[in-house]
Amino acid sequence: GCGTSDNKDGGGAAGGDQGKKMNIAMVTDVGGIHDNSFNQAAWEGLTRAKEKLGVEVKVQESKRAEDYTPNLTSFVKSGTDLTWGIGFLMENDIKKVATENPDSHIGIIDSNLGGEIPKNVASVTFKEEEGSFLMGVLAGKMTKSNKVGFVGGVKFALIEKFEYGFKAGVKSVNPGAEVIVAYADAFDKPDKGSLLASQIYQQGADIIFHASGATGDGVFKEAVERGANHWVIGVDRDQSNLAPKNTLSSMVKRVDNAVYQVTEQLKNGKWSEVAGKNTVLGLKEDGVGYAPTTSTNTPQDVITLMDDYKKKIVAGEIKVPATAEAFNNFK
Amino acid sequence: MNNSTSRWNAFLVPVIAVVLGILFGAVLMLLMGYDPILGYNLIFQGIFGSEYFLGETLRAVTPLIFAGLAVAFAFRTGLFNIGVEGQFIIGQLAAAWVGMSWDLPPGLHALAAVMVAMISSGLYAGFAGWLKARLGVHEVITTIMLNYIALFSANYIIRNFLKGQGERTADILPSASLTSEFLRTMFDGARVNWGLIIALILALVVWFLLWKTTRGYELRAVGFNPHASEYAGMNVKQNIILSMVISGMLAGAGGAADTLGVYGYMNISAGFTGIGFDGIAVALIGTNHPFGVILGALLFGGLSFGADNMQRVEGIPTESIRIVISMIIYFVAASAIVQSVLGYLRRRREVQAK
Amino acid sequence: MSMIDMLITIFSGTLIYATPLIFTALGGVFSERSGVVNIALEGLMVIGAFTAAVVTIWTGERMGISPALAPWLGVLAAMVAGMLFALLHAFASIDLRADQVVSGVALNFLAAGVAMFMVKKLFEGAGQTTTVQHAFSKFAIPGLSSIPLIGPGFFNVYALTYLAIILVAISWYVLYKTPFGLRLRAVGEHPAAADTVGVNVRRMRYMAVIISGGLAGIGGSALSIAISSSFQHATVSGHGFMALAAMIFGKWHPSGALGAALFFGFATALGVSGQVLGLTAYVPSELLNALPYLLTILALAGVVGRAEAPAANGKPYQKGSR
Amino acid sequence: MPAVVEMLGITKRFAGFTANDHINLVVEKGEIHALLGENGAGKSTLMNILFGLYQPDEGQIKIREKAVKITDPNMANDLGIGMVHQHFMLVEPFTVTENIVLGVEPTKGLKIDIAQAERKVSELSERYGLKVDPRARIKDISVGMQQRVEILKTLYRGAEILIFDEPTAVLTPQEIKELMEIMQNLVREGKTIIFITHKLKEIMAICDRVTIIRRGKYIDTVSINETNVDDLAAKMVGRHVSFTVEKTPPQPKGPVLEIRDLIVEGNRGVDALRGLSLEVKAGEILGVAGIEGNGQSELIEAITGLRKTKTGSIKLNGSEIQNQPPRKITERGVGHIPEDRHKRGLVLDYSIGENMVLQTYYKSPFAKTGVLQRNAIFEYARKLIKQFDVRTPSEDTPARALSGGNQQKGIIAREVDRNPDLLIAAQPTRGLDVGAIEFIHKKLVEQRDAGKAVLLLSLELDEILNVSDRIAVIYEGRIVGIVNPEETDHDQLGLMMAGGAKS
Ligand SMILES: Nc1ncnc2c1ncn2[C@@H]1O[C@H](COP(=O)(O)OP(=O)(O)OP(=O)(O)O)[C@@H](O)[C@H]1O
Ligand SMILES: Nc1ncnc2c1ncn2[C@@H]1O[C@H](COP(=O)(O)OP(=O)(O)OP(=O)(O)O)[C@@H](O)[C@H]1O
Ligand SMILES: [Mg+2]
Ligand SMILES: [Mg+2]
Repeated sequence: GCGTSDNKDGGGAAGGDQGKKMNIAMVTDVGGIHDNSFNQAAWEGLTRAKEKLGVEVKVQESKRAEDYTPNLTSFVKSGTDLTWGIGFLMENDIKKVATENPDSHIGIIDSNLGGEIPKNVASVTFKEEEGSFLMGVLAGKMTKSNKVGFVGGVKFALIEKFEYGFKAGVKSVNPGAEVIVAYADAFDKPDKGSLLASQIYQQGADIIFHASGATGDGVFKEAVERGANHWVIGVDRDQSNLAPKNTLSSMVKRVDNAVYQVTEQLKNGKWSEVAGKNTVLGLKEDGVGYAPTTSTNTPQDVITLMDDYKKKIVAGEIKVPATAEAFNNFK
Repeated sequence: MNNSTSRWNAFLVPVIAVVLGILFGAVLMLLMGYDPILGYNLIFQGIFGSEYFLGETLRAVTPLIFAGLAVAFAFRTGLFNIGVEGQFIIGQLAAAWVGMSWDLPPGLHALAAVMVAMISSGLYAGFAGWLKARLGVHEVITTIMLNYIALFSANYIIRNFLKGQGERTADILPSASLTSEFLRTMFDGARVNWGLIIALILALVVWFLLWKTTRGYELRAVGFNPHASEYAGMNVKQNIILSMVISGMLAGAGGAADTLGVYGYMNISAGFTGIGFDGIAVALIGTNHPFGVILGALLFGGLSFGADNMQRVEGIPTESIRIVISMIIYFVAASAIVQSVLGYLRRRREVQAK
Repeated sequence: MSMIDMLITIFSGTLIYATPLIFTALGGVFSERSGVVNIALEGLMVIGAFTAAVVTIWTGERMGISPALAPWLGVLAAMVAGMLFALLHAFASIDLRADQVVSGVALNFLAAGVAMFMVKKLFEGAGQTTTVQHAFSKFAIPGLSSIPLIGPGFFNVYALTYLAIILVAISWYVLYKTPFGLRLRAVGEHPAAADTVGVNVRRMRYMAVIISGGLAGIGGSALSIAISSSFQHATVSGHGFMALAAMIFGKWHPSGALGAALFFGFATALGVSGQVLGLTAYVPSELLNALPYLLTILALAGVVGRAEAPAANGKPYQKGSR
Repeated sequence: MPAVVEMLGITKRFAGFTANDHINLVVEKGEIHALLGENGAGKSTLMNILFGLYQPDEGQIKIREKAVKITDPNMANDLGIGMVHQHFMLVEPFTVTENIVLGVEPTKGLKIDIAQAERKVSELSERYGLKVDPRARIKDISVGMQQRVEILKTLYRGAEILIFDEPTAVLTPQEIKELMEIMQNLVREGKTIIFITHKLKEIMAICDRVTIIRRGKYIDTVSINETNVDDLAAKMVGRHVSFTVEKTPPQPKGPVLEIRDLIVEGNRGVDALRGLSLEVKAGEILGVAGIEGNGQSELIEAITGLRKTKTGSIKLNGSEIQNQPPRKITERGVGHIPEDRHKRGLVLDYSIGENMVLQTYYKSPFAKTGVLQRNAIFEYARKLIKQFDVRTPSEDTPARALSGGNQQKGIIAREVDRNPDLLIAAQPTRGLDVGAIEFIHKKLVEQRDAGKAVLLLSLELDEILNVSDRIAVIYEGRIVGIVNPEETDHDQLGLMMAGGAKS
């Protein structure tokens, strides 16, 4: 059951001539559709939806934060059946557009809208800290120098979830290990990423986990430069292709699944099950996890250990910290 | 008589450049395998297709007017302000701070926030002016550096002192808002706001200041010939600093309008918005004249915003419109030759008339 | 260990970070010494970075040319692409006597548009190239690199870093010792004087701008196939403007440009070490990240002082005009 | 004598304006041929055509009786034509040698063979008595030496026909004398010289023949033996010109400007004024004579507030003004005709009208509460333009588009009309034709007669002698003597200016 809001100001925006096909659209954040990260993953989810569910999909890249609202609004007003906003940066825009267009269906990734979710919005967030915890377990176990690194993009709360989850993982298996943390203050500076990685490795770290978008490309490059025994752990999607010989694992975040599943719910008339609330995807829901290529460079016993921890987390035996405060209380 | 001809030229040259740029863009779209008529039609629709689009176009144009004015003002006084980007950030920040933490009656609060933003950005840019006037440090370098410093410090300040829910400052109080119910309803909910009116007023102020006041006479004289200005008793250093201050104030007003008019808060930002750099383009399309800047911003903002519709509907990449815009600027530059030939003919005619 | 290791990484970080800036600032020196203001450095780097990545991928991965050769082909192509792109600037600035700032700004926009557009065309709509498999690796000069401290600090960097430093020396020689350089500088100081002694102002300026495009192109290639290994919209973001600043900071002189580029590199590396060493407990990381920009302003204010641009910089030359 | 240069029926138009209108110029081998005409008559244009910088629209050029088409300066060089331009064509940061070899650099491998070049420059310099230091930088040497570098440039290229476009306008009398000797040396060596100058005495002293043009048209070619200064002036301007400045005896009153023991630092960090004392009275013109670089510029800058003083006092109408901002000093009644009209005197991109209020734009009636009163400004400008005969299409024309003479008249109008108690005139007639000079001198005398103090600085001894009521000689930053123009002459002044004692 999709609301067919009338299309009076379509302004050329297509309404879909086949009438039956559902229109799904997404608005990227300023990272753009090919960010090698969650925007791209979301688009992959939509593409899958197109193939499997037979829906029409469209995308609009945002150049500036100010463009979120009009981009979302244009889709919403042109009768799109479900409009996705990708990234927490547009949480306020989503809230606003949703309230102003109560008949529309809107989805957002990475934000629960501060808990106040309008009836027509489905939000999805991830427990990045849980996935990152497993990376911490891996790193803590595998480090030979007892030093590992974390490179963050910008110090957003979202990125801190990665940092503290990771640190907690390290601490759990190797309390004596040191974690060197550095932020590039940018998601798009590979040169800075390589500089940071270079110094962290030089400090004696042998494994670096990054959560820094394209900045992380530089981390991979530096690891490749340094060759054997300099490891990287990727983020968001399986990044082992960037440095097949130096990648231990990647903390994958299944934005694609989230987008696909919510779209599927709508298609199957189960919108009400996701609307007006936040869906949190953690290890339990397979919303986060480690990449299948992990086994390439990571010994089986470490993977087994990670799986053990995963079970404990899923079972609620371990509560993974996502903030500095929680981490300080974490033993 | 010759003044009106030069005004006519100043108008004609960019118009020709725009036409050429758009033709160039059409050829480009053809080469890319898209229908240029459809493409431009979609852009047109994306601007004028509904009140909402039109309103949002104006919203997108607003910061470009501020940034363009800031750049143009500096250019007119012989300075190249690449630092509008950073000054804009400072303006956003100051406005957010005043907007969320002062307590004043509606209207007055907004005014205070805009003023504080202008003063902060003015001082920030004035620092570059001071370095130039006192120590001869090239303003191009300092303003580039100050952009980065503004970005990082704004993030720091928001994180540590102004943090609201999420990665941003707290909301400004409604009394500080520049949103306009009148404009909102007129444009079907678009976020066009009083900032646009402020921008237009400032364009008028800049024009008046530069060409109608003694201060403008000094500022331009110092830009053209500091030695003669010193001879004439003007305070060259003070004017250089003042020029940067005013340029920064214009940028700061833009930042304030953005915070108070569009969002009501300021985000922690992972990088530059590019407003400052777009402002350089806008100023140059507008031949550094305040009214030209308005037209330049309408063109630049309109094309960029309309281009989104092109991507939404037909998937035509928005880069093509960046290319069109760049070609327009290129033709503005190149058509200087037209201008100089026209100007020369005119001078000779005058000499003969004598 | 730390202190020494720190110095090593700071030194090599300095050199690496400076590499693209050195090339590009050097390009700026050529152009502006001839009297053509080059705000287009950013755009030229974009074109170079893009071309280098694409050509290296094509030759190395699709045509199977040796991985040792492919990146050099990328550099060569970046240089050529930069030269061709610079022609647009030369044409506008020299033949059309355009405002050189305007033309430069236009080309920056154009480069960004064209490069991203081409990436989408060539990589099935992707926003970045695929990872360049045969990107440059750091290169240790045998012998020299085993000198303690100095060795790993200075002699374990990219081949392009050495090339940059060699080019500084060559540029200095060309500009200050050869007839070509004398004429080029003359054209930038007093084109009418050069013209009256038979120096072809137009040709000199064209050559200078083209050289500048070539060097900035190489500078761009250093970003896309040495320091990182792909091209995307943010590969260059601002390095061209930093190079412009380095050129001015270096007083339009090759060795000055080198010094300024190294200074930026050093300050950046220093800020990074601050974080890595855990200084963030006392100093905000934002401050450490802003360090290079703060230090530059301090250096300019404190040490360097007034720099004179070439006298005819930015002024179009018209035969016989006064 | 065979003709080496024949320019026949040369016409050159600039976008509809005819700068040269069927001009003929025939120069014989071994002569010094003067080219005479008012400012803007078309002399430089004609010479630029001969040198290949411009192409004529009509007419024919023959060099050594062979018709040629000179398309660029290289070609002129090949034909043995060299030109010393009115505005020096020297690259300031370069050395003398670098300037001379530019374009024809001797090389050793890839490198410029600078040693060989320096040797050759020294040789040439000695042979023609030019006395230049091959290693000095242009920006560090005197104008006179710069000129000799220009001459060397042509000789280095083997020029046989030399064009000197107004070489003496910027030279000191001593330098002019040396230049004359050099020119005679050159002719003795078989060179031919075309010499442009506004100074008729120079023409009479050194030239063989003279061609006169007026407003782009050919007037006449005469032999020096058959003419005189008055005749030349009349031919050039088209009316009679008076050379003696008509003036009544001065009636000086109390001092307006009093300078005591002034010490001022120059640009190079050494003291340029070393205890200078000077007094200018109301109702007199005090001329300051001196060789360039003896502190004249610093003196003016110190008085007008453009330069800080170290010690000593400057009093205007009894109150001290040293180290005050220029605006204060201007407002207290100092007018200043600056020596470099492009650098200081005008904002070239402003209209001539706007330039007329460069110091007064903020005052009533030109401004009211900070707002410019355009009508008042332009009305005022129209008045001055008319009164001072500034030739400009309109008051709205950019100052840049005016000829040097008219720019200068504009400045004088502005400074005189402000009615200052002290008028400083620095090189007020440099580069101007006799008609314009006459006018300007008249204005200075009028000011004096109106009871103002006038301080005249000039490198032109004739000007100093003709216009001044008293002459102060400046040498190495001090006034070394005050003389009465009636009781002195060139030789005595020359001696004092060179540091010789007052006789
Ligand atoms: N490049 C040019 N473009 C347009 N007009 C020019 C140009 N050069 C000269 N003219 C015009 O030609 C006329 C002659 O100028 P020219 O420089 O030859 O005069 P001149 O006789 O050398 O004067 P002066 O004694 O002041 O040097 C001028 O009045 C000017 O209007
Ligand atoms: N940039 C310019 N634009 C327009 N006309 C010009 C320009 N420069 C010179 N002219 C014209 O050329 C003529 C001669 O100029 P020129 O500089 O030779 O004058 P001048 O009397 O010799 O002055 P100066 O004392 O500066 O040598 C002027 O009358 C002016 O009309
Ligand atoms: Mg002349
Ligand atoms: Mg002249």
